[in-house]
Amino acid sequence: MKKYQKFALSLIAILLVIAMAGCQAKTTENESDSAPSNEEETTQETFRIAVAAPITGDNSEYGIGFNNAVKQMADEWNANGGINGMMIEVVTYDDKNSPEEAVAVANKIVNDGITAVIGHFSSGVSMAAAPIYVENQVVEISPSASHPDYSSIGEYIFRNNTVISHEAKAALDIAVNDLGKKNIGIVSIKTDWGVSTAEIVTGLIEDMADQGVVLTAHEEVIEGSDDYRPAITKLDEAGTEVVISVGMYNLLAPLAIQYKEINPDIELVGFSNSYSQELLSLGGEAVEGVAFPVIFFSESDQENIKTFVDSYNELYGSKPSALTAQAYDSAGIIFTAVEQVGADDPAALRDAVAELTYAGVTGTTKFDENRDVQKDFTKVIVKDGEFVLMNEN
Amino acid sequence: MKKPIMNKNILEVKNLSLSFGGIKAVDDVSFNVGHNEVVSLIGPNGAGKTTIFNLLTGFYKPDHGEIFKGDKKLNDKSPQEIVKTGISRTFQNIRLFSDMRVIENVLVGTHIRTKYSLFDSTFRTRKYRKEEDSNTAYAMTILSTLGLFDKKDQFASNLPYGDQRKVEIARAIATGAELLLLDEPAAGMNTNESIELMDFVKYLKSLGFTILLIEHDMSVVMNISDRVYVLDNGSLISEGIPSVVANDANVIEAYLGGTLNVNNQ
Amino acid sequence: MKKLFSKFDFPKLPKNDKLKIVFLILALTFLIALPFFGFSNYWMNNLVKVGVYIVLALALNILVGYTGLVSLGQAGFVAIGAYTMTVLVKDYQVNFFVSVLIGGLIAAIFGVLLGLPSLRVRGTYLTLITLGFGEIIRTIIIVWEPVTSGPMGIRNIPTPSLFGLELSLSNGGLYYLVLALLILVVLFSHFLFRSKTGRAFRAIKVDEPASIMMGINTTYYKTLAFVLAAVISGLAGSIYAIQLGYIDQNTFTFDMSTLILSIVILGGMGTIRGMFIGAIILVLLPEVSRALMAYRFVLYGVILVIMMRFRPQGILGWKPKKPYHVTKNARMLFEQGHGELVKLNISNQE
Amino acid sequence: MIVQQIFNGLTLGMSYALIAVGYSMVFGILRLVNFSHGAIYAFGANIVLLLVSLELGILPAILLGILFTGILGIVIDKLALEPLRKQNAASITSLITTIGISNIITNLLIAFLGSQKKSFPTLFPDGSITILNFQITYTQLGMFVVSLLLLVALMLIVNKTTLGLAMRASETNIKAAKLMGVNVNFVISFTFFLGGVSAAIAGALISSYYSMAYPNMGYMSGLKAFSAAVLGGIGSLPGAIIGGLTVGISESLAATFFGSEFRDSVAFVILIIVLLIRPRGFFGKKEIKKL
Repeated sequence: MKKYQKFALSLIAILLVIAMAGCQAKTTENESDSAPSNEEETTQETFRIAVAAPITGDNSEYGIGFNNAVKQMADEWNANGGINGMMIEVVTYDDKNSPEEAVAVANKIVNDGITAVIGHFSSGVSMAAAPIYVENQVVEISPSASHPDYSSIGEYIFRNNTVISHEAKAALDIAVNDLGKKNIGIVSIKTDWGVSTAEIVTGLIEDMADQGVVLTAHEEVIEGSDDYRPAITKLDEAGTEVVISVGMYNLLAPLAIQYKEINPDIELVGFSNSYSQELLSLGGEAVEGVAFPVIFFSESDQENIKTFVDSYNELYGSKPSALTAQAYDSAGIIFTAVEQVGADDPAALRDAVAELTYAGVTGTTKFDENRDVQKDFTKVIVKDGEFVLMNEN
Repeated sequence: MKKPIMNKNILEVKNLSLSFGGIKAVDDVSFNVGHNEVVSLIGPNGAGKTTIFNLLTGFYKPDHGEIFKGDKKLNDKSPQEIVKTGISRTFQNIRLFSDMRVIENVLVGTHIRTKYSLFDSTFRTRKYRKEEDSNTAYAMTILSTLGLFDKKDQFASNLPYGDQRKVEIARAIATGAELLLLDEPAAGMNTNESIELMDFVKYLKSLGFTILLIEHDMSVVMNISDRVYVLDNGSLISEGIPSVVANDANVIEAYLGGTLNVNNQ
Repeated sequence: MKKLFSKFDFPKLPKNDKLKIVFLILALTFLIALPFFGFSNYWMNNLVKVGVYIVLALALNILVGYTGLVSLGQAGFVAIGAYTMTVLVKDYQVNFFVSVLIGGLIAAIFGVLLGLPSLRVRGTYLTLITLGFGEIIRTIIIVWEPVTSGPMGIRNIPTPSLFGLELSLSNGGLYYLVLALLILVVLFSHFLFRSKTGRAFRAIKVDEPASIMMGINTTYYKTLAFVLAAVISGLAGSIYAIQLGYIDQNTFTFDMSTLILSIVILGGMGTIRGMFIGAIILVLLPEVSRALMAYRFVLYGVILVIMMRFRPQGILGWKPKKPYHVTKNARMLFEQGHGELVKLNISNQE
Repeated sequence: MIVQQIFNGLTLGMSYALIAVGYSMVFGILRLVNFSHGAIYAFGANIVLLLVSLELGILPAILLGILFTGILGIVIDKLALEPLRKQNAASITSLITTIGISNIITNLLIAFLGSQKKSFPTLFPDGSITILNFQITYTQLGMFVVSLLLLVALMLIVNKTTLGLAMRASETNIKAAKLMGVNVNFVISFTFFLGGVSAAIAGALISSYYSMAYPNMGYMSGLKAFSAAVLGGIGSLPGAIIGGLTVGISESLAATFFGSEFRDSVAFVILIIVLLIRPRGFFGKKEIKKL
């Protein structure tokens, strides 16, 4: 009998925990007025924007960055009386950077009656969720998705991040012209983004064959694996002088560390999504001299950038990465659009976003007919554990 | 049921030998069991009795010798095939399907005699219902014959020891076996229980079954066995009718002078 | 008319189970009516997901619950079903339902491949092989790019349509698709349990040597168990793919396999009812506790540990109390003294 | 190049071996696959990193971390597994429990430390020595030596001490050991302690080898290490080493000749083949078929 009492107790315990979990969910939803019931009247005095990004799991640092940036932008607007009096409410959804979760999250966002989303992080995940947003007229701006097909999924799908090809050109330009190397190796992560980017880079290298540029080796690695030595050994045997790392900082940093053990004077070039403080903390001395093209540079002396970086640093104790800055601007774009046309008509909101020309911390943003953006790149290099502009040395 | 030829033994074992890594577990053993006989294999623990059962049921393969069921040679048959020839066994340490009901245990026994396919059972075809019903009826018949009918819905693990023994036998019968190999059925029973069990064995004989019995306690089997084979260290040391065997010097030697009261009625 | 009915023996229940029938009917009507309560896509999505996992649990239940073979590679079968369906529909314009069946078939083939080792390997080692199988399938997905398009995954999986009616999430069609599969699998499991095959499975689970001695071809039945589990998982897999609209190798991880196993154990292995409660708890928990972020998987772990500690047989894992159901016909045969023992052995006595 | 790759593989393999011994020892005694061991290993690495960040100095931090992880091992056993043994539950019950535990540990780590990869201090001087035109970094060398020492130490404990004797006794027959007055529960706790310790050491070494640590690091390495343990013959320490090295080398060779995407499943392919040909692994004891 005692056993059954124990069992009953534990069962009750479980139920309590679940209930608590439920309540927790409820309360937070209420904070964010997402209970569909009181949606009607709430939409009058508050505008709710969703951040859908990895808050836990791989790449969570990016998702948290998005969330911070959007919150910051929202607070700035709210400080000035919100959007035409509407207070802004940021609702965060964790998609663990998994397509599976993203689909659930997207449905939940629609369910919660939210009409604008900043996210998702990776192209694959964004593209899994996008159809749901299109179907339900939710404006999605991804600050990071860079897969060519992403924005073509639907009218409501925007990308505030440059398409790979331009970035790839810029990266290659650093390798060949700034670093003056000809034997280029590629290490790419095996994700949709990594594979397509690697393809483009390879193509560009072939085009530069006349300048004597050669592709020594191309190694694909699984995202999240920690041991790149087999790949490095192969690259090194092939006489690579500069490695283009097609991946986030969590590829670039360990790659640099492990490569420099074998060949201290190897050069590495990254992509803008590896431009984040974590690169420095994780890579340490190894990432010294690593360069990449960015459309946002936190050390820049432009006024608006300074203020953004400083207040971000104040709020969250770190410097915003390029993608974070793009999230910040994306939020700004949504709010401005809402200011123009209000929040009640998603179609109008979508058109407003499409038409808008927005001057933000990542330069002037104007979506083209494919709902993509063009931006100019600045070249950044790591010097004495700091990011500095390349031409400034 | 095929008509057996009476003058032929139901089981015939010739020069059976098996050794594990040099140790001869069974050494050149020959014996036979006639129709509707109760034959006992006795001998001290470790004499190789259970090993012989494992050989008879195809669980082990003999190094030498031959095993015949009627005129079928069993040496290289799989356990499943051997069961089909009409031999079924029980185990020294009862091995019932504990989380199945008594009747289900017996129904498992009917497995090899059941013809219907997974398709039949999935779509509940006539064939399925016909066979399943007759099997169920058959199982119930066995249970009632062995006086277990009112326990048919209990779970095997909840039954008292003696009943579990009986269920195991019922399960063996359900395979359609005519030859039952009982491995120390009286093990772990007090005197009264084992006497009751021996009567039960007699009853089985009266039903027409042939029984090969393993026992290490001679006194138990003496009054029910038609014939007795005595094993020691894997080889036969004596055989014959109980009274003769009981007074055999070798046997007494093997039991280290263990007192043998033959006539315990 | 009567004749046609008599062909099939619908699960007949004793009188004292009238309530059960009523309950079943109510439950069924409830399930059918569910979409009309106007759930949002989000909740329809959750419902479908739960449905899929119940089916997956029922599949694994045949392995673990009936036959006692622990598999940690179920995700592999799900993946095979999902990818086969998707590729056939997308690249070869095969009809959805045909593709689903082919998916099940291919899963079955892998089921045989995975079942055969049970001839040599037992217990934990077999479990380990299934685990390896799951991981290898994932690698195949990554590597076989021409077909699976590798880590890019397959996007925009078309929603199937039946007689021109689209079976989408929003119109509840997908829900009914899952419900249909679920009902079929439940009936199958139910009928399987009361059959030669089911009994052979359960016998093997408790005591393999003893079942060999009962003349059961254990290798055959263990392989069969794997095949059945594989087919059902494969079928569920293709529906899951439809629901997600996107699949890649990370959809079918070790975590999925453990989730399915946890559902079976938590609900009560060997039972059908258990799979429902198990799936509802373990699938919906992360949803309702979304706000707990990382902690919701801590919670998931805690529940598993507590349950195993205090109720290892699972929430609904009790043994049936009502007597073994004997059909009228069987009882009649018995009373007529059909299959009398003496009749069986008379031959030996003459 | 192949030689170089084999060397990479050896170092990798050593790390697997270190994790594998944990699985091996526990399975040896309890016949239980401790699926939480991967998480314990991750815990070890992250706790060491945490302590390092508290400026305790590297060595004390590591020692403390090892101690904590060892204790964690005991706690897991006492809290979750011993009760199950008491009510001698089915092995599947314990299996699910360990899966649950692994969930708890990993996600608590994520909740408190965040899931991102964090830089882990290097324990060995940078640079490398070059022996006939292929390079071994000091880290690789250090890892190799330390792992070897640890494994030797473990073997001495198991084979030379009375406690080890008790462990082996419980391995061969837990009931008999009980009857012989061996305090089996203590032995088991001790085993879990050793498992935790070796996992923590593995965590520290491997993290410094890759110069990073993160909560999810135990997932794949855990699975691979376990297959390494089975490969070598679960329950045997030399087996764990051989198994680990086999997995490590074949993995980096596969990465070289087929490409990195194959590496994760090599371990399992080999495992399946070995299990089919020789179910008890390289060094496993043969179990006699009995009725």
